[in-house]
Amino acid sequence: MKIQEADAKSLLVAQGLPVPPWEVAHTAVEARVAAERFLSEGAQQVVIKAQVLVGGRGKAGGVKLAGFAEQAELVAQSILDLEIKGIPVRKVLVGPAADIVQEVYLSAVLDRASRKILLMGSAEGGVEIEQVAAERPDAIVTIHADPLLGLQPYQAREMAFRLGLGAHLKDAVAIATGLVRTMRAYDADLVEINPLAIVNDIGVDGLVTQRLQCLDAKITLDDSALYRHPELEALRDPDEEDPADKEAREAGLTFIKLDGTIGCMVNGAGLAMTTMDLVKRAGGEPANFLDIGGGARADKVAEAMRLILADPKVNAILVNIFGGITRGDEVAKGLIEARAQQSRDVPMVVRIVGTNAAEAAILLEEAQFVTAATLDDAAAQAVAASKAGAA
Amino acid sequence: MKIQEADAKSLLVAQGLPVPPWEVAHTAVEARVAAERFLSEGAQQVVIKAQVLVGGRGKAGGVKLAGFAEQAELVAQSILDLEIKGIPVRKVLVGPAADIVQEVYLSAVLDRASRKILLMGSAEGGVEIEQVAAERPDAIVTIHADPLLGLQPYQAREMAFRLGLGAHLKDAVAIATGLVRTMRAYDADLVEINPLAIVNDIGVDGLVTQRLQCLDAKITLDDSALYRHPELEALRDPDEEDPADKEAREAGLTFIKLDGTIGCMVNGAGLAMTTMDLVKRAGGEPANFLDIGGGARADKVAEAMRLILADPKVNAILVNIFGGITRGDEVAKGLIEARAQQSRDVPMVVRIVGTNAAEAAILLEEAQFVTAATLDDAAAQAVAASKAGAA
Amino acid sequence: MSILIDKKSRVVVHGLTGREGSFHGAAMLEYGTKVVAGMTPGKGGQTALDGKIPVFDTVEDAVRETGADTSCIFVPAAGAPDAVMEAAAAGVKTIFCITEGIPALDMIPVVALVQSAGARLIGPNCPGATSPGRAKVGIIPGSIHREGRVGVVSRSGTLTYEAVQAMSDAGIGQSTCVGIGGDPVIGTTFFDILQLFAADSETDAIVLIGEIGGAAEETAAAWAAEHLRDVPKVAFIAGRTAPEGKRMGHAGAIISGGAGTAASKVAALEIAGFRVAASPTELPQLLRDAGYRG
Amino acid sequence: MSILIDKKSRVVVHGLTGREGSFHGAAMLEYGTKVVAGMTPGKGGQTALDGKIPVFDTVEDAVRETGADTSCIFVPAAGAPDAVMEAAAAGVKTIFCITEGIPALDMIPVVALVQSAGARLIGPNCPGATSPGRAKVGIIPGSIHREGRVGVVSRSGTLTYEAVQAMSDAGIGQSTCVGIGGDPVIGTTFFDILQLFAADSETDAIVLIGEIGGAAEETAAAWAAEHLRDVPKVAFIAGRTAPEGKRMGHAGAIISGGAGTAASKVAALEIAGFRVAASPTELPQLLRDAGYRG
Repeated sequence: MKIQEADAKSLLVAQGLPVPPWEVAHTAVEARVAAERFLSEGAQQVVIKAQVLVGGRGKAGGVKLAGFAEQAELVAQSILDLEIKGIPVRKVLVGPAADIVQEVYLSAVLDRASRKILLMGSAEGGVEIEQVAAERPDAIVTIHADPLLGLQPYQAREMAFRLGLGAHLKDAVAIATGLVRTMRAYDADLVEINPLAIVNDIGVDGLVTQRLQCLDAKITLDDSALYRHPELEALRDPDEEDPADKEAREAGLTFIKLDGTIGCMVNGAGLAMTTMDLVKRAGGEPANFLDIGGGARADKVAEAMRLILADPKVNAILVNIFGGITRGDEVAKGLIEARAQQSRDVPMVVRIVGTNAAEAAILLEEAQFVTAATLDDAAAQAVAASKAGAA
Repeated sequence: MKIQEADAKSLLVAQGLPVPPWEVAHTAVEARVAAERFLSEGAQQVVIKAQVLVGGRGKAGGVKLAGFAEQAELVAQSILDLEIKGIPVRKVLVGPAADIVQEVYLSAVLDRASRKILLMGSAEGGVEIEQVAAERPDAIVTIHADPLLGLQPYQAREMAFRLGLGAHLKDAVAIATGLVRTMRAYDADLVEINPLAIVNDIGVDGLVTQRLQCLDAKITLDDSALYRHPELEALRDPDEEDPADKEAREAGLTFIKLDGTIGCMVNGAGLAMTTMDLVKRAGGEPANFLDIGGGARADKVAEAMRLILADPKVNAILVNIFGGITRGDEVAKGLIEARAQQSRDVPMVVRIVGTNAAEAAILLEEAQFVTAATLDDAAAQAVAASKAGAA
Repeated sequence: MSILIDKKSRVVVHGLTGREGSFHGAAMLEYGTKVVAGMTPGKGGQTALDGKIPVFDTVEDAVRETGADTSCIFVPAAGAPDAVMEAAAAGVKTIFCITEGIPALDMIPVVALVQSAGARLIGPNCPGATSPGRAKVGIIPGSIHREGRVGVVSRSGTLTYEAVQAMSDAGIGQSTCVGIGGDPVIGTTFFDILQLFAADSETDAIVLIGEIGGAAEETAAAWAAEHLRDVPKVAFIAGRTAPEGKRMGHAGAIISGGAGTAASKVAALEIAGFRVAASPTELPQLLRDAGYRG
Repeated sequence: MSILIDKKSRVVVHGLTGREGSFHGAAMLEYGTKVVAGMTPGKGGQTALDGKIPVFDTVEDAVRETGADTSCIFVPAAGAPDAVMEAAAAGVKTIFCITEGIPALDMIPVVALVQSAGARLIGPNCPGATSPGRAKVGIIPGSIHREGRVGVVSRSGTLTYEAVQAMSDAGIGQSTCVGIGGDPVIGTTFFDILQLFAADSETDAIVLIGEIGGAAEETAAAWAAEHLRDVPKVAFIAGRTAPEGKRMGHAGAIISGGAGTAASKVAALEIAGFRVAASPTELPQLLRDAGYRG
């Protein structure tokens, strides 16, 4: 689960990491009020950042500065009017603009290859790490936390020195250690600070000191671990979750909405992806990824059908079930039930093989479903039906 | 550092372990009041236990039952009048007497040999584990916690089954896990529950249920880790610490008072024990163990001397310094300074070898100290002086 | 020989008294697998599967009493990591963890401990393995298999069944089929399984079924290019149409930062000498094209 | 050969820029030890010991730049466990931890990690080791030694000096003197050191200096009885007069539950063929009595 920058920052603050203050504004007026506050507290400028769960905000014009409150309002409005990678901007983060001396990149990430937590840093902050990785892999410092004991202080020190943060050793160690602690505290797959910056800080006495601050934050949570962090469920952003995804989640289904016309209902994630791929290969466009899981019963099948049909673009349905744990006859019953109740009539191609496929075949034939023997066939038929429907 | 049963139970309660209620009473009247409370709350009897930091309370008559409040007062008084292994009983623990169905032994202990935490259990509870270990070692179940990950749930389950607590699996697992957690939370060397008991519990509805309870608790804390648990310093029992030990501790010296007449001042723990051993071998009795530590300076030496002389039984002093980090001349200066200020005149034999021994020898000769070249000699001379003083 | 499991494997099923454990335990037994023990804390002394299989409180007991050397774990996600560690500590050498939904960070120490115990973990979130005609451990339907000499390894469940069924229908049997699991942190990777197949005298060809996410297919491909040069090898990669940044059902199936795409995997496999199918149904023909005559 | 350290050992001193580190670092250098680096985070690039020794921010840097293979740790108790792990991770093979007062539980994972890294930890709370005429690491005064062929191992500091001085005065030199430390959890035990001495071609006799607490002397004695049968071996045990239940200065020196007494250790050593001295001054004569002619 991805969470917004502002929420990620809240988690970092809860773990004791240094993050400059911020406010979240849903309107330009709210943004102006927040800007007034930060400017009155001594900020020279404020930064206004689109809160969307996709990358590339900066390039899309979603991050801007403002020097006075009225400008903040105008800038906030311009950002709130944006749509970034198809996502309308519904809120912005407002905070004091930092006086940056030096920027680095630092993240803690679950590294599949080593099966360890990886602390990753680069002295080049503020740019996308993928770009640095591709262009100058030597510029990336990688340190694996011990799989049993976690990140050790000496490892955090080494990272600090290699990022050139030796002058801020204690703070850098606390931040590096804090990233891994944050990761473990919330079961995150990724905790990324980009940039982590040395900033000039003007004290009440007018003296400038330098210190480290986490200027941006990105956290991805492990969906499998959310059950033990019920408080994090509140960070799921309803603005950016498709209502269908949410319904599916609550029904125990895995559903991802796509742009096509052919609804897919499959058991198993790999087979569901394959079904989509074969629809595409046969010349169609899948409308969704939908895994009904192992052992799905009739009621789950009916709910899955409802979700698929809720998408008005869907004009054909492909059901592909390879029974293992899942019993084919249960799925067939669910389909029959679902069709009886369904809101609109859409052509459906059903393929059920594996456990209790024979029983399923009898049920489907009685109910006059269109069936297919192979997946390739099923995809071809569904695509044909979709094209016929569109014509 | 040893702590009293009542304090150990407080730590267990803080870690969520099931301990029956108790009160600490310093007088027989307080004990009666506590007994009244527990009897009025439904206890059939109360148990009154001497709070002393030595073993064998039961055999010494320090643990008794009482069936009514007046009896509790009498029993408490009789216990408060006891002296157990030389320690006067200054307080008692009063609690409801448990209706015990079955007793087992369970402890978590730092196991030096394996360099791991050892979970140790025996289906024979309520008796001294050393006795079980000596007589029927097979009756002891030992499970080592993983040195990196700690005790795992499956290990706790295994202990529960092997102690015959399968009917109370969940609670037994929580307790076993809790012992190790307690150990780590407070840096204990030992967390012992003896007995851990299945007790009959009469509910408000009069129904009897069985559950596990920690009826006794013994915890020994790691002195080296007390610096990071300042709150535990309050559990040090002033009633049972020799005032000299306390002064020494505060001065950064290691001092243990003994019964003899020859005060010993040595640098290094092994050498300090050896010095005591040689005093004994020469026919004398050491008055103390005293390690002034490495690199001790003149002021520390003076403080050490003050501590030794505070014991009126001391009638001779043996100073044995093998300079390594410690400089012999510094010790000599400290001795000269200390003698100038000392309250009473006691014969002293000084042996200083190693770093700066030559400089020390000159200082000591000028100040007319009695010196010795070998440790054996020094011990013999100190014993002779002590005997002459006693005669 | 086959890999991982065979007729001699002695299986203890963790959670045999539960719903999934008893269903699949019975199926394993029926397939001919030596299911020798069940493990459910608190049910030690009982029996399961119609009184045929003794149940123990601890894996240690099961190992001591029945000589179990293989674990099949059906316990819920919260307890599964502990179950794996218990099996490894009790001396079980091959541990299949079928459980899905285990938090990824939980598996990090488990994988490290299992390795240091000299055991092998398959999964979690995997369907298990079948050595056709010999034994099966896990949830793969026994009926789809055919005895033979092609090694199949996959990150997926039902997709594997699809591929295996296609092979069996085409008359191509399998030495062992292994599902390694779709989670980000798994005990045994494609690379490990290819090594085992390479050393197996009864495996003559390889089918690798991957999906988007991570770089495990690429790593395995690089090794295969060098060490399985003359072995017929084919592959299928699921997720060509998957959008970036979305988890496609499996916790590990996600394209992030442009990495882990189907295209990069297909390219790596083709460079390494794999023939890559566009549909699972093409796998048998591609095996023939690659020179497999079994 | 000597054990643990010799003329070729290249030593990095952790905390070389501190008070203790600089004092003992200078003494090591003066003794002829190859002190090649200091390690103090934040002081990388500086030099220590009058500009003779470069200081690094990390042990990894020190190892890479100077080829250090031996660590001598003088950092405070709160940071010492991390220092040991850093040394082991950087590839240092022999790690002396002089620091005292480290909480015992902190050392449990450290000892396990050092072992799995294939390194050896001596201590903590130990005086170090000297191979007379070759090198010394730690805080043992160099002046007390004499080159020779007796291996000395001890849990104590100044008591060791006493014993070694007595030997040197009597004309008996040492191959290596090792203080293994007085803490309950230490990296290297009597048993380990006896094994090293047994394999050392330049060690012809053994002096073991133990004290009350634990059972390490008994364990070592049992091994020596079998494997050092014909080697002259003598011992001394401190704490015959120590009361039960009190920590005698060293965290590990405590008799508890009647176990770890001097009497039990003396008995075990005598049964194993050690001659046990009543005073350190008797050690040279007992060595002669045991047949040592060096």
